[in-house]
Amino acid sequence: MAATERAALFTETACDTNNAKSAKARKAGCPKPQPGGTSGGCTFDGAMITLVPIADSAHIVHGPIACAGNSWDGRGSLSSGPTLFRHGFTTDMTESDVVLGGEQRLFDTICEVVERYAPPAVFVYSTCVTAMIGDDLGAVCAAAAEQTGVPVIPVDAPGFVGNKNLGNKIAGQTLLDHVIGTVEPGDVTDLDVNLIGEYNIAGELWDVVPLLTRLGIRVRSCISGDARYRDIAAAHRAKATMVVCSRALLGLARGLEERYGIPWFEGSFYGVSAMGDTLRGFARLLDDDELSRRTEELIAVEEAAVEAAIAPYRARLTGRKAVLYTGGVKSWSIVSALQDLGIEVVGSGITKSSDGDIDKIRELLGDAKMISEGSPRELLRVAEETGADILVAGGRNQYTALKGRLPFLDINQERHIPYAGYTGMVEFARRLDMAIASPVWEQVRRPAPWDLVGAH
Amino acid sequence: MAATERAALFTETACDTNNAKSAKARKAGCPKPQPGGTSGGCTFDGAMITLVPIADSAHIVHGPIACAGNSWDGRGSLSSGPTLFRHGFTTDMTESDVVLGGEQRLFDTICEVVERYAPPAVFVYSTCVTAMIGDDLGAVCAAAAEQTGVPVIPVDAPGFVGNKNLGNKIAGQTLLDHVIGTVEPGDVTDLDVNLIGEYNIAGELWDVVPLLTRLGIRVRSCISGDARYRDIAAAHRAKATMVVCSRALLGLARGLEERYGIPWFEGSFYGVSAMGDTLRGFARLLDDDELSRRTEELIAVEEAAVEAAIAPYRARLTGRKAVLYTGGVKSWSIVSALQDLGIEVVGSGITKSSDGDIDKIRELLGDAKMISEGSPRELLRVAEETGADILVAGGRNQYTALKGRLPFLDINQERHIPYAGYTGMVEFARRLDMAIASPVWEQVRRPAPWDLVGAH
Amino acid sequence: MTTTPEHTSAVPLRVLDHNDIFRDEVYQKQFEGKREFENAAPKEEVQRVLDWTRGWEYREKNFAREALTVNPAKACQPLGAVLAALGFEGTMPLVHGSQGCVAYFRSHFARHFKEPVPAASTSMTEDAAVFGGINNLVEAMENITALYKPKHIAVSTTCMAEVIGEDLFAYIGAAREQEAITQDFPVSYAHTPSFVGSHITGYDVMLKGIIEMLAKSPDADASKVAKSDKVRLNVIPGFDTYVGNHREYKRILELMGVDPLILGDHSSALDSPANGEYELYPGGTPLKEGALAKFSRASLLLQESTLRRTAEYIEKDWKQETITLETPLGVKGTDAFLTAVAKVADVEVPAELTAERGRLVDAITDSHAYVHGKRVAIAGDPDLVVALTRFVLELGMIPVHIVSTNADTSFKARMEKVLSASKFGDEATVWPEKDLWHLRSLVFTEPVDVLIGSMQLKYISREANVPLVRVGFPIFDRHHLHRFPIIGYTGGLHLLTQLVNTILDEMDRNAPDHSFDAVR
Amino acid sequence: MTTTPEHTSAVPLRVLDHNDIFRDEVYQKQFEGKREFENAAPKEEVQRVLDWTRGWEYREKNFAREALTVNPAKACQPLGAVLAALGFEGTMPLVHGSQGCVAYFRSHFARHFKEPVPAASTSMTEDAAVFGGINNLVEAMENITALYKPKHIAVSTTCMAEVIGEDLFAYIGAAREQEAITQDFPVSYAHTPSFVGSHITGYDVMLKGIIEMLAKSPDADASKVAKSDKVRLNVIPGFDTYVGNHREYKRILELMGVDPLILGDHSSALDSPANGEYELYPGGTPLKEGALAKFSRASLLLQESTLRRTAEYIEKDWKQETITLETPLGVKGTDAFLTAVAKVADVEVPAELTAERGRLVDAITDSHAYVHGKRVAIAGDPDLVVALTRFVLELGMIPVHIVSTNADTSFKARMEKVLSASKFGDEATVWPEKDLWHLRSLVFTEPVDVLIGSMQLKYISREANVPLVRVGFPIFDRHHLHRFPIIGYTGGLHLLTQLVNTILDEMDRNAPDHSFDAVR
Repeated sequence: MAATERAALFTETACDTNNAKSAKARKAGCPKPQPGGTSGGCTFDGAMITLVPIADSAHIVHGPIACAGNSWDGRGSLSSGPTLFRHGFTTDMTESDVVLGGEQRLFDTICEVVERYAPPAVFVYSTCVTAMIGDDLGAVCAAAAEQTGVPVIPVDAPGFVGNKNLGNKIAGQTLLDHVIGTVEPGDVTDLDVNLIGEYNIAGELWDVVPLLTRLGIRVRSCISGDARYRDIAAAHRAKATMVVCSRALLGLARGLEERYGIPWFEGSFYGVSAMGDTLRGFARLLDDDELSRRTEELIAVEEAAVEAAIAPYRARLTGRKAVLYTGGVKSWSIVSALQDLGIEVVGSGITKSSDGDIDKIRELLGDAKMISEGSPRELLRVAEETGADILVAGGRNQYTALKGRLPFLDINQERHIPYAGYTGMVEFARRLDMAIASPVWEQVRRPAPWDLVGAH
Repeated sequence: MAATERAALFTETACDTNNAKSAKARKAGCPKPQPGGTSGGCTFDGAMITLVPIADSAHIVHGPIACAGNSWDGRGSLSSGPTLFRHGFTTDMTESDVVLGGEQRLFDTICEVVERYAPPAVFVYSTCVTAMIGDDLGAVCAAAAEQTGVPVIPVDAPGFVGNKNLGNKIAGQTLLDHVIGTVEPGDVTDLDVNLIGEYNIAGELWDVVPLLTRLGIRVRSCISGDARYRDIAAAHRAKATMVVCSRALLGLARGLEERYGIPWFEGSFYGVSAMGDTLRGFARLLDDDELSRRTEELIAVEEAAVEAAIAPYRARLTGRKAVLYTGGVKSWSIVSALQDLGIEVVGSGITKSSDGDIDKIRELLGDAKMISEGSPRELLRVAEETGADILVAGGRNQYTALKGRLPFLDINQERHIPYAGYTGMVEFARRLDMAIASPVWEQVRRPAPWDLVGAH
Repeated sequence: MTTTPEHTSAVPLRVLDHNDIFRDEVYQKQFEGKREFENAAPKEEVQRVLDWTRGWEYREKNFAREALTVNPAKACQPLGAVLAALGFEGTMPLVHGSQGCVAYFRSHFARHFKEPVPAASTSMTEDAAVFGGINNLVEAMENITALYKPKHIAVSTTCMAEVIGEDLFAYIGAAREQEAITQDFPVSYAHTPSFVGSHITGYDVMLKGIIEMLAKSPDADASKVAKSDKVRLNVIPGFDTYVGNHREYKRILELMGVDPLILGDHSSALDSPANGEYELYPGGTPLKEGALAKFSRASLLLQESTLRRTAEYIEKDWKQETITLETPLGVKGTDAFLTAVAKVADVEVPAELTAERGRLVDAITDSHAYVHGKRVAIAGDPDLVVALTRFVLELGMIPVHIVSTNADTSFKARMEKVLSASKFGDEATVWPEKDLWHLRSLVFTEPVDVLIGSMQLKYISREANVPLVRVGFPIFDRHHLHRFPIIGYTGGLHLLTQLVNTILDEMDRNAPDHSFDAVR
Repeated sequence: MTTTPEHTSAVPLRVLDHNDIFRDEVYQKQFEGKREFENAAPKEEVQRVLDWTRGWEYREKNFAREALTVNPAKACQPLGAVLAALGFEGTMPLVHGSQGCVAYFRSHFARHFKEPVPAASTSMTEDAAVFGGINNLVEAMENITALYKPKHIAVSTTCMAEVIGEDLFAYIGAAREQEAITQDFPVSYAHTPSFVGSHITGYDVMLKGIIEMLAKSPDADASKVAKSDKVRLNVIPGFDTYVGNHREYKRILELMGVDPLILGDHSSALDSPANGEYELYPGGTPLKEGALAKFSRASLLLQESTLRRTAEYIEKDWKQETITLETPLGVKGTDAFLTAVAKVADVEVPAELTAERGRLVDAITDSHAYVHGKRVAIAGDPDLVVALTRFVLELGMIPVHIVSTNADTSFKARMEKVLSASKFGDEATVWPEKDLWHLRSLVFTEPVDVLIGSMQLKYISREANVPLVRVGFPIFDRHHLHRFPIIGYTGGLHLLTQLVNTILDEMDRNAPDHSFDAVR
């Protein structure tokens, strides 16, 4: 992908981040990583996050040991079947490959992978080095596909071109250009839908699909939690698309609409009200009165059940204060879910949120509580100032929070607990309650007795 | 059991220990425990060892916590089925029971056990205290049997009356008086046999029974490895008895002969030649030409196989020196087995051996190598003087040997490895080789480098 | 290149346990045959009854037991007395009674510590039961001094000796008169009938017997106290089978600038180096130091239930300050211990210990998500159970069943205090004097996630498929656990590591493939 | 009395992992549906292929792989460089390259150590790739000094920076000129291209870079060496993720009367107390002391393969005696270490360490029957694998497969020496440069009883049903193992305990009821 093509990804008209920007800001694209920064993944990482959950496919990292050696099998995206995606395949380039070029090695690697594992498709990821030495990823993939008879998809998202977000976008574009539309399914129904930006972290997709199934809605493809290559290749035959993680993959939803006329909406699986809106969203786009009726019925039943289940937790959580700093998930829906539980959100990080998200958060919280710097220190400072009871954030902040003796709930990709759907909401409440109620905190907050003023 | 009855056990005419004694020595009975001694179990322990392997029965210790609390489930006697024998049942007498007498408590306990576990029989063991305070064990057991309809067998072997050996004898007499002959089996064959004094340590009975089965011999009862109450109760219908552990239970074999006309012989399952003799012993007593023919065939086949299997071990073991100190097993057969493997037995403890055993050992080793004191120190001294490569002894000496950095093989009841039969012989060779060959010894025998003379 | 080896090794050193051997078809057939031969009940019926024994109805019947004790988790007084004796220099424990008792004690300790254990019996027989065991005791002393050359003999009794009311004091005097031992040879004694109390009682009275004898010996002379600018404190761990604890007490006190005197230090006797010699009496509290213990500034007693008589004696007879604390497990327990030491010795807690505390707290926060809310059953000696309960409450675990066969009536109140201090203690039920067969019913009717206790719980662990974290005594079936401390911040880290990794092991074991994760 | 509780707790705090959740029928049905929908191959066919991948034929194909690497057990140079930097006081590791690399390093270390890890990136982008990253480096330094106030920045590079040949020396000069940092602000650097070597190479060159910079700093002045009657020795553990090891090296040397200077002491940075503050740079080798390292009597280097360049530098530039030893695991390894220390520092080994040695030897004899003859596969960094192999040989275990993805060609000869010294080494085959997918083939074709290696082996462990003893890096899925030492006699006891109890666990797990024993 040429730099100009990548730039086009940032003029994404459906992206409210961009729409909200001035013309100049829009031209500058997404924010560039700051030298001296200590966090944030790269474009390569973003592309991997989006595509690796296609569980039956082989994912080959073309580059030196670094990118694969550091990253294989560290993700919480679960598969209900194939495990091939958990293998760390790499060309493990050496110095001589760097000097002489790695195309032949890549070609051989793809052929070996196909021969050994017979995957339905192979995804090949470029890295900083192979991009810089000019390996022609597209050409090698085409030749390997020709040779093996298996689709080989080039993912041209080297780390240096930008941040994780850009990697998500490139991954979406790659699916649109190389995968979607290549398989014609024989079992199309009127209630087939796509989910975009749902990675099935901790298997939480499995708390949502049964609800859709009860409504008669079938998930044609999920991009890409618990995904299979052929499902995604048939995504163009779905009747509606829901965008779960808005910031990264709006372009993909728009592409599906433009190319195949599939309408889309943004939703969230987190929180009672968001979940209701999401189910109604499907009914609206699928435009089926009977479905709408069923949807309202389901929502009424589920909301009553969830209300009863979370009541005891709410009783204990009401009046607690939380600082929120989410990564890839919809922060506004988490804010709303926390408020549902009676928790006061005393601060929310926004550096990873889209402008649309930020607007919604502002509505819920007001300006003062938006934290524009996401460093661990800043979060701890806010928590201390506000007397927060808990930090709800991504795993990277976990040990900082713990060092600061602050109760912590992991809301990011490394957690093992599903929070989606109605059952997930109950689990969320239960986990919040557990985290806050742990005697560990009372314990660790207390200094050693001999450090107390006036001790002995 | 009155003291006079117990004394009678020591005038055992079939006991070669006694036969070899002078009249005066015979009158004195088995050796008394020495005050200040540091080893050796009591009569209670001996009775438990013999009877507890009756796996489907409940074994109740009538006494304070001591005897049961210290002893439940510490034995290596295995059951292929029921596990009731592994439960530690006790009346757990308190001070008031001691003062007021424990009969009622015992009666209640027996009834509770029967009600809860529905065993085919209950064995009740007296202890020092209940014997001293005069609880009438026999009367309580009779009343409880009456009440419950289940046989309740009093085992009157309090610890203070003597050593472990006496406990074995009392147990044998108890079976003869209360159990054997109380069940008439419907499936008697001409080749039914009893094994006496085989406790199925580490399951080694299971290496022997298949050999007998191949000859058509059926083990009617094993006293009492992997035993069932009803099998033992029907032991009087066997056609021959083999005494495995001679010292303790000869009286039982003699009793079976006297009361039911069952001929008996002494044998051992340890070592190639002893095993052949044992199989021939059955054939001889069962007096069946066809069986004799089959026996010789089997021995020829097995000996050839075992010879081939142990040859490589013998090559490595030849010339090694061992000190032997066995507990309940036939020491002469172990001596012979060690010699079979090319190992020189440079010393053998004899304090636990019967006179007959000692004679056989003398034949094999000569007088000089008999160690008449069995203390750990003495064994280590002999081992050091003779430059022994290994100590083959019971588990109690294990940590002494290890402390002295001497390779050690456990030959006693706590081991987990079966050594009986032909396969056991191969295992014995393998284990000896392993124990001697462990690099641990070379390692631990070497002092710290800085303790070497002239180090740095 | 081929990677297929051309020949296999000629050395068939593969270890085959009988675990594997018995899986062979031939054995399987035998077992089946045996079942038929025994005319056993149909498997379905066996299963039905088994299931019934796991239910509430059976639980009620089980708890209605009055006369019968099944699988008691306690041993007898003289066993404890032997452990107390092993904590002193050159001491031979001598148990007055029939010889079998000592054989049990020695094998119990040998199996737990994997060490040879010296202990002798007076080998009382039937005659002695009738006429008294004075001759046995005298003869035993003579033989022991001749053969084993101890510096001190510690005599305890068995139930047998107690039933006939043996007078140890008089007998020991007789032994001196009959020159079985010299007039000044140190002998201490304790009456330890096993129909009263349990091994912890025996530990207590024997320890008291020993320090009382030492305190009355000629060495107990204030002028013999070495000059030092350090405060000396007595540390009395009690019936504590963790030799690592003894070393950790010493390390902690030395770090604090205190001179620790452990009374009953069996850490060398029961964890001696393999140096090619079999020493009968390695280490132990030196007798001369023990004699000076009454001149220490105070005594720290770390097992309240166990050490009652010892505490009372020190307080009344020595007029010494006694500080009885919960065994210092976990953060709070160790905090209290250090605070007490700092106060009584008038010293500061050094930065190194504060850092260790911080590291334990840090480790707890790292693991808390996995231990938090896990339901646990705890069984063992009362003092250990109290301290463990405090520790698991500190972690946010939920103690559900607490069983202590040898706890007395005061135990419930003590546990109540611990449990009511945490809302995680709400669910706990406390069962003094109950046995492991009661515990089985409790675990089956009200399931837990983890068992904590001795090796004796392994059968429940297996049957109920609940992992067991082995803590306490006896542990015959795992190695070296007793060599590490469980007290202090370091010990807390050991316990926490055992706990959390057992839970993580179990989580992995039960995980379906799709959630068998690399990150926990 | 009824023991049935009258009400159950109102607090539903029961922890349900998704392990359990997904066992529900509803999910089971979904999974089945999904399979059908995907038109997956029949289960029998899947099983057939799976079985085939476990056989010799597939093994041959697997080892014939040339281009493809599967599941490599190594990370890249800058990851090692970051660890080296974390071993020094107030040091911010700065990685020159695209920002993603640092994110990986931080999460790797955070998951292993359960600690926050400071590390910054120069965040090179596409422009930098074309025009050079000088501005990124200068800007990064400016931002870091402003925001994170380090005392020292340690710069390493990624492949990206190396491909375009970035000149760190010149860039750092530019940063000074442009006043991003002051003229005398300490900056060290190392070129660490990830297409050469692995994380251990990166550790080596970064460590060399740091000590070289310090040795040339104004603090490197012989007159600043504190007077002491103790000999100072440098201890260089290398890429050693056991923070317990660092403390144990210190403890051992101090016991020997030596003054240890650990170069690269990350034991505080990666195991800091939870004290309510988030400190960016806890502990580490003090920069001033590091500057004096060249005046120590000698340097002990404890990872031969890892520390080649550092050793060469110290020898040539400092003209200091360097003593390169195997990592001191087990009895012999520790013997050699203590002997070397005693010799070079002219001190005696104290009785306390001799006693520890004896206790480890004793523990080994206690456990030997269970570990002896067990077949083992070992994987990890070359130095660790060599030391572990020596240790298991010492126990009488049989190493069968030895895999080290990041070993170089000298590894085979080194292993050969270790293996040929014991007849238990006969069966071992040594596989430098092979990955964990090769190891899978080895384990399935030639089975073993135990795996020893990092968490990354857990998939093989599960698939082949062979227990894994976790040693090395990374270990994300068990807690606190890195907090205890594995070196020295104490570390040997820890390793032995892990090994033997894993084997005993497995034995119990596989035991049929009749041989599920209480005594092992």
